[in-house]
Amino acid sequence: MAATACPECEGSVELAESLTQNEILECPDCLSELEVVTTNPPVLALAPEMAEDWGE
Amino acid sequence: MAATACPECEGSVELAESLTQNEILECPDCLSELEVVTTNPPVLALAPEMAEDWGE
Amino acid sequence: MDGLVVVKIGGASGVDPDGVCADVAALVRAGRRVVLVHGGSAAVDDLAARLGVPQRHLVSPSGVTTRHTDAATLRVLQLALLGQVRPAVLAALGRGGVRAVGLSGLDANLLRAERRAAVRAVVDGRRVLVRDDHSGRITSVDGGLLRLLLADGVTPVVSPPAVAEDGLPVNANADRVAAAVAVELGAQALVFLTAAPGLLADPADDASLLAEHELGEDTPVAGGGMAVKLVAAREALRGGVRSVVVSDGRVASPVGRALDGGGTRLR
Amino acid sequence: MDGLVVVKIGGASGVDPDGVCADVAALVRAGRRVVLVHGGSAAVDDLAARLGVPQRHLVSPSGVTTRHTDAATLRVLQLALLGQVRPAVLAALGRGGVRAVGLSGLDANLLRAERRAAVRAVVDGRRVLVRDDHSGRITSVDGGLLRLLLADGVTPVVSPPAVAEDGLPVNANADRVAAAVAVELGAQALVFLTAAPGLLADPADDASLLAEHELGEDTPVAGGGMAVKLVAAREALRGGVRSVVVSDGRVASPVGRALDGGGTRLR
Ligand SMILES: [Zn+2]
Ligand SMILES: [Zn+2]
Repeated sequence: MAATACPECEGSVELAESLTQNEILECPDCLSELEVVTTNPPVLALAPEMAEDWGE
Repeated sequence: MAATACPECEGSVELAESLTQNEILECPDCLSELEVVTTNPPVLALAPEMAEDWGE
Repeated sequence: MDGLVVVKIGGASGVDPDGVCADVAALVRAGRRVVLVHGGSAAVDDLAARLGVPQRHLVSPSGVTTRHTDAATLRVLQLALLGQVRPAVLAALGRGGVRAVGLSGLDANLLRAERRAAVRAVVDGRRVLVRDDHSGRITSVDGGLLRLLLADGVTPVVSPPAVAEDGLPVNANADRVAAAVAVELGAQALVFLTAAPGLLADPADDASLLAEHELGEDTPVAGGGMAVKLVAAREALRGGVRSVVVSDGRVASPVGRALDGGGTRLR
Repeated sequence: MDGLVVVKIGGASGVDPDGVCADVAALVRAGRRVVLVHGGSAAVDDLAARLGVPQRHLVSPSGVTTRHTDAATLRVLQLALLGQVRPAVLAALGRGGVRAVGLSGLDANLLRAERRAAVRAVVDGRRVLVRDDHSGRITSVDGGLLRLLLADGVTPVVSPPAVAEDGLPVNANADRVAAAVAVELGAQALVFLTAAPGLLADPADDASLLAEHELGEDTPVAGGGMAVKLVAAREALRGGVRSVVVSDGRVASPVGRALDGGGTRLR
């Protein structure tokens, strides 16, 4: 399983075989939410913080 | 060629082999505009008078 | 605004807009001031199918499902709401003798919204950020335009979309639009007409209608459209609207009945 | 209304609505009062093709061609004009800082029309009465609603359809809607923006632009949309509109240019 560095704490984040664009992962070290910005090569960025707000 | 009576003057109006619904004919006697209201049997009625008024 | 009623009619099948419009017309003739707000998800789905525009839905991490408004769907939504549902409502009101004027968020920027630039959703079991969603949350309503028209005897008919900071349209939930309009105008009552008798203790039993429901209590029916209605109801109540009712849109005189104690009053 | 300009923008390809809206926005910011009227036949044709609704045309006994607005086409027309063309115009004006409000004939019965219950046409060489055409001739414009909005600083954007005696929508030619609005409001000027420099002595030669043209003289170009514009221009002039201009909608500042002597002034 591949891994890459957390952009927040530089800890190691393991990556599944198949990544999806815009998927959200959690850093096991700092618990940051990370967005998959590109899949090949895998690049992670801190996901924007947002309140959940729904309704069509 | 078939013929039918003009609803206005009761003169004879000749009918083409193939009539079209809502077609306009002219009575040769009284010059009324006549609308084909049904085709089988052919029934004629006085066409409504209207100014031409166009524009999409 | 004293005696003003905001009525939200849905797009669900079963609710007859002509019947609602006839009832609204009777209220207006009797001197009530009314603002009508409509959605039209069934019309959007139908037109999307005719145009071959695939419809996707987003499931929030907490399980709420909403329409994924991508660029093509936003165009279909405007076609269906502004070019089909609203003209039918306006014509029905006009036949009832009501001077009704349709307004969407694009008219004089009536409804301003903050676009959700990224929406957290669960797709195929994975948490993702959806970045092509053109929907947003209402941030302000131009009450001045509505008051100008109401004072002239006009009944406004308000539709999504709203307009975002960049001047482009964004989808907005019509229930929450209705709540925002009711709050801005200081409405006396906000009525949500649905294809159900109101809030039911047992969703399978129409006879289990709750006459009242305190928001924050365990909500018996949290699924689908009702959940968003409860969110909108809370916004309206917090904003000072005295009476918020979810009531049956399928009966005769649906608005009159809702104002006379029909349906479920939310607190 | 002193200084009021009614601007008709067409749906023909080549005229950029964003450019026109930016120009209108500049005029409004400079203190001009403007009413915009739009059609959108290209958008109707396009949407009809996408929805598989066949489009037919009627040829009058004297050779004028118009759209046959059967029931399905009337629905497509409302979708395209009210759900696509108008929202784009409103959004463009909003981005230019203009408070614009869209109104069709269905809004407070703004545009009343007499439906043509039967239209004389030539089909396959035969004279017939077409009885399923949903179009009509404007009989009145509710100037009160337009004046209310204009006095509040709002720029009305007016679209077909109109509403018939039975409260149902009917197609109405947007050029003639513009003329009727200009007459009702006592507009100072009526500007028709087209995808041509104006009226040309030789249709093949853009340099043959006529600066002025007296209606009733032999009209050099009687074909297609220009013929109806001349009918509409006559209605406006007879109704007291001082300046009626057909001008190029494809250039920069198209309205400003038309008001400054561009295009063809009709008398
Ligand atoms: Zn980390
Ligand atoms: Zn005869």
